[in-house]
Amino acid sequence: MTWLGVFSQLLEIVMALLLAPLLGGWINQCRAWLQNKSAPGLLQPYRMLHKLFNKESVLAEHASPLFRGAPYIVFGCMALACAIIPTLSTDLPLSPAADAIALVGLFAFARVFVSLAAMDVGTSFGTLGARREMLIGFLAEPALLMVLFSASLISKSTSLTTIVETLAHRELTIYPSLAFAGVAFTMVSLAENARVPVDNPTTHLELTMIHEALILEYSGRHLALLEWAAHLKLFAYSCIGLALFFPWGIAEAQAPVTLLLAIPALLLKLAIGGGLLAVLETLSAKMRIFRVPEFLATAFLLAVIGMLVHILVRA
Amino acid sequence: MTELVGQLINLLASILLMLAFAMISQRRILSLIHLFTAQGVALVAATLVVGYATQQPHLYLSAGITLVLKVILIPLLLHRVIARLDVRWDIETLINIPTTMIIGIALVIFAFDLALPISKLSVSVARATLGIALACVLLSFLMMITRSKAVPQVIGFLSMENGLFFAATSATYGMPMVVELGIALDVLVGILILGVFMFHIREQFDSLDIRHLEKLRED
Amino acid sequence: MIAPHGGAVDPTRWLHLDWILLVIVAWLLIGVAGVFALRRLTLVARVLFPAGGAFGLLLFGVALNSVWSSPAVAVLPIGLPSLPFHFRLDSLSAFFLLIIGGVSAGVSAFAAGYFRKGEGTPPGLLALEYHVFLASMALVVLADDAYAFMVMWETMALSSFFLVTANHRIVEIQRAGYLYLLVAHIGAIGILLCFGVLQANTGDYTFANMRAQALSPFWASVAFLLALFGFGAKAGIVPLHVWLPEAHPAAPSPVSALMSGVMLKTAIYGVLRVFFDLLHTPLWWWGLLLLAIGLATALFGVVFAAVQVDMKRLLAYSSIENIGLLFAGIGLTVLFSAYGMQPMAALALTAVLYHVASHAFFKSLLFVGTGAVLHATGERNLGKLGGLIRSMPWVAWVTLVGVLASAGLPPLGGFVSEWLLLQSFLFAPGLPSSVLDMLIPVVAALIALVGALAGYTMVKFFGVIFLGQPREEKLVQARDAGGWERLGMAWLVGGCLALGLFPVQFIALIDPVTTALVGAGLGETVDDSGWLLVPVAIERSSYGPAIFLLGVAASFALAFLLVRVLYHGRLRRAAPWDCGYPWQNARMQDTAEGFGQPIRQIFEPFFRMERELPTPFDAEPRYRVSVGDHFWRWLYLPLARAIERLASLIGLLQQGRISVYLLYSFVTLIAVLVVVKQ
Amino acid sequence: MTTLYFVLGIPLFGSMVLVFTGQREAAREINVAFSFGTFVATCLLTVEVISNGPLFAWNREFYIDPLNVFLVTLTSFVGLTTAIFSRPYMRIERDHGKMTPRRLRVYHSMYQLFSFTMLLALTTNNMGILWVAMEAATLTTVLLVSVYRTAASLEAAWKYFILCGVGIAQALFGTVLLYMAAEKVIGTEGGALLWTNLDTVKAQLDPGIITLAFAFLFIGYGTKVGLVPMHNWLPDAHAEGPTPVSAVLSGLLLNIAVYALLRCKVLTDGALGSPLAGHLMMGFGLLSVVVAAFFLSRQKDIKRMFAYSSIEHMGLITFAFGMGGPIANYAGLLHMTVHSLIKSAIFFAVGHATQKAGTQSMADIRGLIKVSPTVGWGMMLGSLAILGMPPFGVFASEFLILTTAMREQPWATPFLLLALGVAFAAVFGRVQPMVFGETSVKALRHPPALVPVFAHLGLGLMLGLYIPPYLDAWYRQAARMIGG
Repeated sequence: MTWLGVFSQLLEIVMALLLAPLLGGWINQCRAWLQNKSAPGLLQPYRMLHKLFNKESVLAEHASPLFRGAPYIVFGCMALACAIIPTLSTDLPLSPAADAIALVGLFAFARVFVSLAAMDVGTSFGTLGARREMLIGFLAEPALLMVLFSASLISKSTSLTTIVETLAHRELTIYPSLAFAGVAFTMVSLAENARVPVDNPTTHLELTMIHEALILEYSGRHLALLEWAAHLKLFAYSCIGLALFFPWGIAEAQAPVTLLLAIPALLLKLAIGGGLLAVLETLSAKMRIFRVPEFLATAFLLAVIGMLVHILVRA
Repeated sequence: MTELVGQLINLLASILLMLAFAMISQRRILSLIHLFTAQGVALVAATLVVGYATQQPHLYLSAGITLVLKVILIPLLLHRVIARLDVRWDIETLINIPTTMIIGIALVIFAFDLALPISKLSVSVARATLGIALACVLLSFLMMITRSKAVPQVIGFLSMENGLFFAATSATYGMPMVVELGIALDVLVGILILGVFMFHIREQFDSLDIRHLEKLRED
Repeated sequence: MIAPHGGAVDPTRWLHLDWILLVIVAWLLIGVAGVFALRRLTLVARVLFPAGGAFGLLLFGVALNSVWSSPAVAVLPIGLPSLPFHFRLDSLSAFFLLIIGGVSAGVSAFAAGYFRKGEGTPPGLLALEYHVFLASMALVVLADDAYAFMVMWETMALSSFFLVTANHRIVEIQRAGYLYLLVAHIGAIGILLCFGVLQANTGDYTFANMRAQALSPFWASVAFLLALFGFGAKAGIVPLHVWLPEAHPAAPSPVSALMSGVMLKTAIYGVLRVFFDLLHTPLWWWGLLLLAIGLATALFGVVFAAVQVDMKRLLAYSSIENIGLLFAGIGLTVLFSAYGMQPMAALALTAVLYHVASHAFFKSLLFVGTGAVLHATGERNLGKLGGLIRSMPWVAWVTLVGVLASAGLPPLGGFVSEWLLLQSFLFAPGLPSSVLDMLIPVVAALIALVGALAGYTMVKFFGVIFLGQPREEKLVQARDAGGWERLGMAWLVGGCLALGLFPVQFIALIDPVTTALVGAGLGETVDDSGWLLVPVAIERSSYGPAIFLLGVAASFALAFLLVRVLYHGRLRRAAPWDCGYPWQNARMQDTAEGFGQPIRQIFEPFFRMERELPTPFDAEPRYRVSVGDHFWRWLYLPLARAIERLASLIGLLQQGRISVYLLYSFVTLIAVLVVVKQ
Repeated sequence: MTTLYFVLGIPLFGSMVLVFTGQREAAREINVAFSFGTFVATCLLTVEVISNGPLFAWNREFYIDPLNVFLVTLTSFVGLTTAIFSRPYMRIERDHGKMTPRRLRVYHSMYQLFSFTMLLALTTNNMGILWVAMEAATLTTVLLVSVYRTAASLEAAWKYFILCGVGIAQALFGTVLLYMAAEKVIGTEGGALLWTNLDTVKAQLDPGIITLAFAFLFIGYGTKVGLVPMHNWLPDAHAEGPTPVSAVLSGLLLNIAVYALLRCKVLTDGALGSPLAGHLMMGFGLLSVVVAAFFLSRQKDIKRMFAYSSIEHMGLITFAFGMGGPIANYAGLLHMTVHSLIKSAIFFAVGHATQKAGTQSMADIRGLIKVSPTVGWGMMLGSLAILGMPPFGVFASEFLILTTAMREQPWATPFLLLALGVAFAAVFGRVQPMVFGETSVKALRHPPALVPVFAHLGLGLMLGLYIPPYLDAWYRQAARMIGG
């Protein structure tokens, strides 16, 4: 528990909390430009959060304490996720608490609570959204696990910090299994974060919305927390992507000075990643809800083939 | 002297076999009873001859019992049953008479083949008769299978008893006295019970045809 | 009465086995006392069941500190003259006694409050059967010879049969009980034959003798297959599972909690005892077969659980899923120990034993929860429940803990065993044969899918029952759980939480069992890593549930305080948003069938669905879909028809004609004579 | 020595007394008294055997050894309990008008005569007298079965008499051949038919004759045991007679037939040396178990179903003795004892159940537990015990049989597994709706005598968990003696 470790851990959490809405704003801007519309301000998400925090929270008559507690739990989970994923440095005292599988469990924990909260109010939209969210969840979770497994097979460990260290030190060898895992990971993160091919983040149309249906009944500070948690989730997923596939630039324990260098590297990588995501969203149209299982099934199979390829190549 | 006795016993044994064959081919119940009585007489004669040949006093006693039982008492009872229940004819159920005869012949051959190795070892004077006794038993068994009336079935059962009795006397100079008495007692009681049953069946189904007795079955 | 011998038994050690037998005798006495207090409900509910629970606690305590000690043996004078009952307390049986004691304590306390009104059989008789059931389960785990094992095994099946048919006025319950006892009995005969093989013609049925036998691979495989068939029938693996979704829901809730939570574990105990203790030279294809069957059962169980409409059938199918996971874990352990990789086998076995414990606790908690709901509302069909979190908050929050554990979510016990199982799969690629290497990732993928689907099912279970608006009027005045029921539930919740948050201490309990069975354990690496669960090495993988929970709680509290301080906590109640359609009512919520609809769509081939679609001219059109089980149509009904045809064929033998009967004996006589002549 | 005279004398004297007083009200009590007397006599006999081992009587004509001493006690005990059970049963039957005074007289006198013949068959040392006793037992039971004089009982009695008569006749032929072979070795001064003499000299008997003799004896006594091709009389006879008769038939007479078969097997094994007898018994035993199991699944009449269950158990016992070896023989003897106890207990419960429901067809008997818990529970526990559920004794013997079969005759175990499974499915499938569920049965005027039922079930339970040492010693000696 070196002091530097604690400092880098706190720095990482604060950076995550701050950068997450920024990433969201940046992606919306890129998308607007690509669709040659005039883009909203980069800090728009912060203003929206601030507005929501100030508004009064309106609850349904028979909403149970679960409904009121869920936003805080989800926000807590997402904050912990960002704390665990090595975005800036790998010397994180909190990271041994949960390895890759626990991280997937954490996301599942958050998803279950959001779905339960959605079902709590008892309107048809909530339960519809919960059912769809769980449908995507139970298909995406195993795919994500398989992606993390193929990475851990290479580095003989499931703890993210070790994966990053081994991948970062290796000279630039091409891992075919990581290629499969990369494609599968992008498909899974699109589904999990309710991006376009699976679900349109901006829509309120009953037939198509999944994520929006969950947070339909929320308002005021609860809605703010949930929006923030959504941004954090997108930030966490992109950091996992960076950690697995582009680990260079993340500081190690031995070289503290690189910590300062890590922040600009992270910003740069996030910007590129956000841009790519915006391109992806503009290129693809939203799928029918019952195409999603096939979409995620392909992601799942790609991840498993990734593992098989790894064993073939290694054996 | 002994081979004369042996020949006499063989003669009586062959008479018994011939009677058994006759009973298979007979449809009239009245003549069936006569054949049965004849069989009883042959049996008594055989027992007397064996008794005389082997100086066994208790054989005379068992010959006497057989005489009283199988020549006098049982035929009398059967005649009364027929008179009271006026049962005249019997039709065969499973197979007709000629086929029964052929099967009978096959059975006799099988019985002889079976008894051959044993009769060589037998110590008693009437060794060969064991095969014939076994044949009588199997023939009467066959007769019980092919008959459809109650009375012929009873007669078949009794002729089987005769065959067994003959086997006992011919192969082993007769069983110990107490066993002979027990067997005779059992046969007598058996006949009494069967007689009582026939009256009840007659009164229940007003016919002595076995085909009425087929209700207890697995449907 | 007890003649202890065997092993260097120091005086204090003798105490544990004696205490355990004391508890079992106490249970039997409570049962007998129940017979005398046949109709007096209050006496039975307020005195006998709590006493049973107390003794369960005592058993839990004694088993807890007897796991580390060396095996103790006791011989009772009853049983066959040449084979008196042998009992042996070694670490494996102590571990399972721990579970029996722990779960029975909670469930007995719950049962004290549950049996309010007369349920068919008089309460005294129920108490007798309940406590005989507990005693026989404990004795099954202790039995050290084939005869004692079989007697206790079938007494367990018999007493649980009488409990299942507690209110036998309902015909379905009778049919469920019949099916249950039939499959249990046939399974028991299978186990009997397995012991027949294991005694290898020595005529000595004690387990000690069976351990000493070195069976040829052929006979060992025959014993393996028989044991798999026998114990599989009791555990409910796929082809033999049809009785489980019928029997468990039919029983009163505390009994189905015990059956699902503990009785299925005795089947796992049997499998472990035969495969690792008595056969002790596993072949590799055994592991493969177990893995295949386990996965098929797990996937089958969870897919069917997702589409159920009756809450107790849903939990029964989820038990089948968990049994499938356990069999897959055991398969992996057999595979590892067949190739001599003992440390890996120890990891897989630890995962299995951990899942046995956590499933026992959270499944009985869920069943006990449904029991409370059933008693308050009298409804078992999910379509008639909803919104109970408002009228029964206590039961709702307790069941939520069970739901999270069953879904395998991090801070609780379900996740730890799933985590260990996935870890053991990750080390699998070290297996020598390349085909197995290929297979392992696919198996790991399936296990992950099953875990995720379990989450889906549990969200449906909790959401449809407790959340949303009540679908029936009478649900509003449902009473919350009574005092005793809460005590029982609290104990089980404590169990789930302890299993979730203190894995290191619990694995220290499992360590002697794995060293006894597989010759290696996780003990030393796990002990020195304090709060973190580190199965092999720190850099390899680690999981700290306590830190995990603290992290989430801290951020929860921090966010809550900061929002209150920086902004405000004002709150206003209003009608939920109805998107412009004012006549919204409870029927518009998503029903259980609806929630299962995507699963029916994706896993179509699993089900045999009959749809009743309304014609356009129907006065009141009705849509009904019934989800059936392929095994009934393709395996059990043809089997029954074949037996029926064969029986009717044999029926011809008894035609009723006397001459035909005479012909039979005549032909037999001739046949025997011909045979004898040669 | 004198106790043996009492053991045989009391039932004989009883039957004579009851011939005159059979129709009176007190006849039932007299019947119980005589049975009780016989039971006391057999207990004294057992004490004698325990104290000074096997004993002869009446210049070696009677012989008590470990093989038949427990059967004698068992026969008299079950005879006593059946007599106690038949008191209320017959009173109810008389009230229903099915038993006229004349028929009661026949019933009571024949009942005592029947127990005399059984005890005679067990204790005699002379193979001829054994045959005579078996024939006499058949005659008495024919009268007992036909006591109702209905069409069905007449038909059953007629078939029973003809089939068993023919079967027993074969046994007589076998005894004659046995006597012939013995005469060559022992000579003709009358001791040739005594089993003990034959046993001592069995090695020198001529194998040819003995094989043929055993074939006839096996078919003869096999018919009485009810082995499958010759079983057709058993379901009709056991189902149509009054229930006490069925109980005694199923419980005791079948045991006597197996006992006779064992006596012959011992001699044949000694003479032949080859396990021909064992293989024959195993083959027919297994055939009986499988065929009887499939018969069970088609039954509609409750007493016929339990009759077929008796065939199945007799098949299992013959299979066990066929396998031979100390454990299998031990299991066979234990199974004989427990089967007769449990089967008679079931028939007691069935008797009362059928009287309550007024019919024997199982479709009309429902919900016994609600009307009278004791009859309901008696029948449920009885059928569970007979199906081999522990902790009852039947499971103990099935355990030993199946485990030894697994190693010695592994080919037989799949058939056994199938048969036991089908039998369990069939019997339990029908008993459960009868005992549980809504009721349609009316209570009876006279309270049912259920002490016998639970006495038998208690003994069955005891034998499952604890076998008294002296009984165990007998089983072991008898098992060694049967050998093979």
